[in-house]
Amino acid sequence: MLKYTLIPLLPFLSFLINILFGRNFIKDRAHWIAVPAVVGSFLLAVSAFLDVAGGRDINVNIYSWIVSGSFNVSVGFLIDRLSAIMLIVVTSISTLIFIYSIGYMHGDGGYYRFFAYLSLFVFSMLILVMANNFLLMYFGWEAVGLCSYFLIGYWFHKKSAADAGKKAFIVNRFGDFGFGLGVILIFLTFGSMDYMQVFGEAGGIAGQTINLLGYDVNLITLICLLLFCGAVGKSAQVPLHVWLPDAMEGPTPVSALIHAATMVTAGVFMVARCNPLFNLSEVAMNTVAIVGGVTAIFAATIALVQTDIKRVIAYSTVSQLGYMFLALGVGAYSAAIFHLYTHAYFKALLFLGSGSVIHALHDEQNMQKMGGLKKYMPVTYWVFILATLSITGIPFFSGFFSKDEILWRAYLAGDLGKFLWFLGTLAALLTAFYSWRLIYLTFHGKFRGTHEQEEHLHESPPVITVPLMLLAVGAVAAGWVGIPPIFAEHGDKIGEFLAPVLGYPEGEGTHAQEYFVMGASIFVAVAGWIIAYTMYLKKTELPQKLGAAFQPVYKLLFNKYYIDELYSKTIVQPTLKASDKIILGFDTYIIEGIVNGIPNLIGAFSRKLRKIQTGLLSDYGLIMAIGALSIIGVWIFLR
Amino acid sequence: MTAPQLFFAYFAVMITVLSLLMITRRNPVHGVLWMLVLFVHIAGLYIFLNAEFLAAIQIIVYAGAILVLFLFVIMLLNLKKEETVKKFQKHWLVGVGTGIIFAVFSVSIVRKIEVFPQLGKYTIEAVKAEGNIMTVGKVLYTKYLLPFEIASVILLVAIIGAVVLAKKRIE
Amino acid sequence: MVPLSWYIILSAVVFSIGVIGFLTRRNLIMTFMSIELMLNSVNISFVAFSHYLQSMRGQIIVFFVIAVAAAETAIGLAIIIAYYKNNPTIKVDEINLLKG
Amino acid sequence: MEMETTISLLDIRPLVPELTMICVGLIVILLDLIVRKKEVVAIVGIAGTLVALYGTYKLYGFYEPQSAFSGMFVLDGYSNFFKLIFYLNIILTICISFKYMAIEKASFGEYYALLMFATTGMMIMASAADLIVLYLGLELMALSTYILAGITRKRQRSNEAALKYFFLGAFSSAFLLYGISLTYGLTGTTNLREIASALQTLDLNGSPIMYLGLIFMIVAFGFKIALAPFHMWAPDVYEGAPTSITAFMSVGPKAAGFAVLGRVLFGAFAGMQVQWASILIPMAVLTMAVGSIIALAQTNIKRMLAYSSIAHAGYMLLGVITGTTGGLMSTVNYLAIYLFMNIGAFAIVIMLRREGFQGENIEDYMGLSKSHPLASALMLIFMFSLAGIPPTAGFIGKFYVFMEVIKAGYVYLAIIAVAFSAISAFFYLRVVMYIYMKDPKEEVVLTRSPSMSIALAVTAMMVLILGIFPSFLLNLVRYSILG
Repeated sequence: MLKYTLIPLLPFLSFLINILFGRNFIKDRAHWIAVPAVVGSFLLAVSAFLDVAGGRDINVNIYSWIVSGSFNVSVGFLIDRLSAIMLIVVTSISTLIFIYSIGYMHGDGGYYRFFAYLSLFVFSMLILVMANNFLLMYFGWEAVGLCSYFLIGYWFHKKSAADAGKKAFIVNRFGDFGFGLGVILIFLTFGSMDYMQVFGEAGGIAGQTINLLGYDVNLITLICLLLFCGAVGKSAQVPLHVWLPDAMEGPTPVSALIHAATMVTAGVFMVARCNPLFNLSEVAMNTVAIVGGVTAIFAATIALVQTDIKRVIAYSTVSQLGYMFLALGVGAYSAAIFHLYTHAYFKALLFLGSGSVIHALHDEQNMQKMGGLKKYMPVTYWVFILATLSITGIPFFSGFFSKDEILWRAYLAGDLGKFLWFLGTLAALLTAFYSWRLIYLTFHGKFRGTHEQEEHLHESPPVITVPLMLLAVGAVAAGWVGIPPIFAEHGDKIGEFLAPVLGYPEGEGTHAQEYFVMGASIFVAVAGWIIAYTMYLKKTELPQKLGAAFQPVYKLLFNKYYIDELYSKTIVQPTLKASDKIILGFDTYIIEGIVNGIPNLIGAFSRKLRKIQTGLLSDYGLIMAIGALSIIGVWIFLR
Repeated sequence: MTAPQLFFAYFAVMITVLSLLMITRRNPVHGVLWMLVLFVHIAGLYIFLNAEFLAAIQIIVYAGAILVLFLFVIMLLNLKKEETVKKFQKHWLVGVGTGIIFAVFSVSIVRKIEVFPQLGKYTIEAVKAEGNIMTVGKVLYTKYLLPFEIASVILLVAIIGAVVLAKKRIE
Repeated sequence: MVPLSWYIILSAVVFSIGVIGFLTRRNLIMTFMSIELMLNSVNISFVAFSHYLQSMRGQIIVFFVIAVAAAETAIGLAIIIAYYKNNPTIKVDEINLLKG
Repeated sequence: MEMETTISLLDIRPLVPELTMICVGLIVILLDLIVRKKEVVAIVGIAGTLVALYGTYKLYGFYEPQSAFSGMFVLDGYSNFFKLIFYLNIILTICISFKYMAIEKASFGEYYALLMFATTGMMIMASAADLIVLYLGLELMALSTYILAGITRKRQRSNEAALKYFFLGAFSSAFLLYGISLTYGLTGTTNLREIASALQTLDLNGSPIMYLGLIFMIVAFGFKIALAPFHMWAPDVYEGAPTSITAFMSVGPKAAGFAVLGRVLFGAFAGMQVQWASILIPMAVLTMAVGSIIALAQTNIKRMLAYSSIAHAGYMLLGVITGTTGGLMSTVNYLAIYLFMNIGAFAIVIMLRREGFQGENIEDYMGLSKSHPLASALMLIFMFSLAGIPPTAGFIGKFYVFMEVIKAGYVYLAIIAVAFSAISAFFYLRVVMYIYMKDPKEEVVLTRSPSMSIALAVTAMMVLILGIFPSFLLNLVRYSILG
């Protein structure tokens, strides 16, 4: 028992020690506390995983939070196959990112503070994952959010960072508002917060309705939609996605850990965890799927034109999260978790790689001012390539397997599914394009930065590159646990592993269909690559050298590309630009308008309203008297 | 109209008029004096309602103590300027309107009041037989002992409060 | 016989006059006296109820109300004096240091 | 209906805690004359409160219902639980006020005595089973707090606070009396239980006059609780009064107001639940709105906490609106939690006050974490709790109330309340942001004292413990109310 409790406890201890003694005693040695703690958690998580894989789920109540009459809430841990995988993902990536941070945050004024917050985050995330009831999950949910705001605004001297923290906070308020209500509604409906009890009794209330302002609403649908509200906020789905790109103001390890690999996937995890509820509500499922599909394509289009390297990756994260929700919405929970798991590695790798680049360029994030970094930073370059191959879904890299699984499941899921599959495939094309664009702008071509920067260009130290290489292994190989059955009998190990918790998705297609889906996604991945290649690499030496070696092929390709380019210059690009204007406009004016507008409106309202408080006795008396009169008037005369 | 009704009408009119006079005087001293007359009329009404003890208290405490305190403070503050400045607030019409609506509302609600629950045993004859003060005293010191004691603590607090707030303290 | 409602109406009217005084006067002392007026109006209705219910309770309450009013007056006037010592005004509309 | 009653000395027994408080209050005044060290006076005050607490606990057993003085005074779990809140309130207030009042040059015996008299008034209110006793208890409390608000009489702000509090308070008690008079006239009694039965036998539940009387009483209680639109005094008075008194006032009279509101509405007017709930619902919404929204624009932390206290009153009122015992329990529970988090927050505010420095602006908290990490961490805990973030006690308080509200069928009210509580997180976390994410403008020196440390330790511990192990409190509330 202690073993499992220690998993979240170790990071928490690290937080306590660092925050209490960091300022005066530990200072720059904070990692000596934090890294062993998180490594310990990782090892224990592995051991827990093995226990679970051995067929033993752990579900224990740690203590009774409330015992009072009919009001009973116990709190404890549930480690089943789903949370075991999450534990591995969270702790392994945390370990690597902690090590990376030693190098990356070296010399920062608040070194100990950084590790303290990061440890607190890991603790909260582990609580969120390991909870066996909604209450503890809610606690973890709020706590990861708070850590996230603090870490986004970590460099609070920068106004943009402080603003971004505030924005993340504001946007997440909208989502958490729904989530909190959902949790309360669950408790009232089931009289319990325990997952097992709630899920066990969910079937019994399937048809029940609740009267909301005169409308009869299906109870389960309402609960699911409220919970999903929280997921939309936390996992940055349309329309609450606006905070995530801004969150990149935080230090890069934070972006990698919190805003790519772990916290933002909490929404996906939560929906997967609540699958017995969601399964009962078709409306909720379709909502999830549509929001996911729309987000996938929407964020991808925005990523096309970003110039800030971290923002590209951030939009890419939003888009990939969209895929996960798409999968959840079509009932392919294990595919979503599979993608969550592979995505964690390659996206963390992309972020950390970009961090390495930014570090080398002394905090330059604009890709227009990069270029040609390949020869200065070979390790970073190659891990970037591997991560990109993975995210774009090139066969045999991990992203291929998980993305393909999602698209295949979507394809099988009726008419809506077909449509979503189309959206997903289109988004895959865009993904390939912007991912390679990022590579070409950053690593290829001539260096476009200042001369001074060029002189200081260097590969990052081993403390940074080693975690990158380890993550690269994950980015390449993580997907091999989910090989589609058509390639290998029992290849989909992760799907089968998760089946007891998440169920195995129904729907069988023919092999031909499956090959078609797979072929389509490979085709778009390659097509996106080629377009990016043409647009951003054509004029450099590399293609010319290649061209000289393979003259005839090159000619043919070149001509084709020429057409392609013409096409893209005349039609694609203007269309793209225009649509991006619209989409970006939608983003900046409408969504941001709402997200910032409501707080601003309330703020303005507040400043107006406080004028009522004139400070004059007789005015106060007048308001009291009028208040009493209105009560009398309304409730006695108008009754 | 019967005699008692005429009698009541006199008091009612006087009380209303005196109240209005009181709240409209520019000089607070005049206000206090009108209030004194008003309190005498209210005491008259109490006698009319067979509450002789309260009538006495009304004169002794209200007129004798409270109003004198008011006068004393007015003199202490020495408000000469008060004669020249506006006596009503800027938005006085709103206040008056609110008050009138208040009056209309409450009068229109309470004017139908005549619900009588089970009557008590203190009929006029019973009280007369024992004397009003005796009756009040008996009830006050038995059934209402607790409120009586609380009232004494309130008066104690008033003494302490007045001393704390208004006395000169040697620092 | 005078109907009970007459007394209660008188009480309501005088109460409203007190409210008007409280809301409109600039002089704190006058405002204070308006509150006393409100208390007196309530006393009228208490005594009237007491008479018509043939119960002693109303009279007892009035007794307490008068006691409390005396205490209230002492404290209120002390507060006014304390205020006046720091800021020599007793005009309601000039007392607005605290607002917003 | 009214009988001859004889009083024997034994009848005084239920009154022992109140009498203790009054006697100790008098002793404190006398002691002030002979003892030079004011610590002794304060400690006597605390000791006296503890004796009263022991009396409350020991007298008839905590939950045993008793009534005395011809049914005017009751002792039951409900009143005893509220008395517990009042005791803790005064003890914590004395702890945080000691050094502070010395700085304000107002640390003298009368201050402590008045705190004790005010507390006595609240205790009487909690035990009142008769409108006369209720009114007198309320006046005792109110008159004492008027004086306390103005006790730093050299400060114009303090004078002004006392002035406004007094005038509006007297205005509202006139309404209370009007309400009592109508109730008395219709039912022929002022005893709460007899009122309840009279409402049934005389069929008064639909009477507009009865309704008018009830509305007037709610106005007066709403004033004490600071419910909109009768809250107007609160921000000004909270800002102007000495901070320790602000802490005292923001809990004590509010709790006492809820005690009588609960007693009157559930005890006497239970039959009119539909009517009073329909009055209180818009008031609760307005209260939450006014409190949470105006607090956003505040720059003075005492004023911000004043609006926050208004908003919290709105949440608490929701429990009363349900009209169920569970709802009442959730309100009482919220009050107990609010006591700790609110006094804790004010304690930190007080620590910033030193000779020649007010420390009341939110900007004064900029970068506090750099110089005073512990105090900052405590403020963080209190702000989180006020914002209702788990695992602090504030969360369980809100959670319980919202749950009872939904259970009683007011789903939309819960949604509104959750929305306002989301808004309110902004201004609480703004303080945290100033503390942790800004650079200090000038060095802030904290005024420390042992008693302050004790108060902070107790409040912070309770906020955390009640958040993580709330069962103790919930059960206490449960047994207190259900008997």
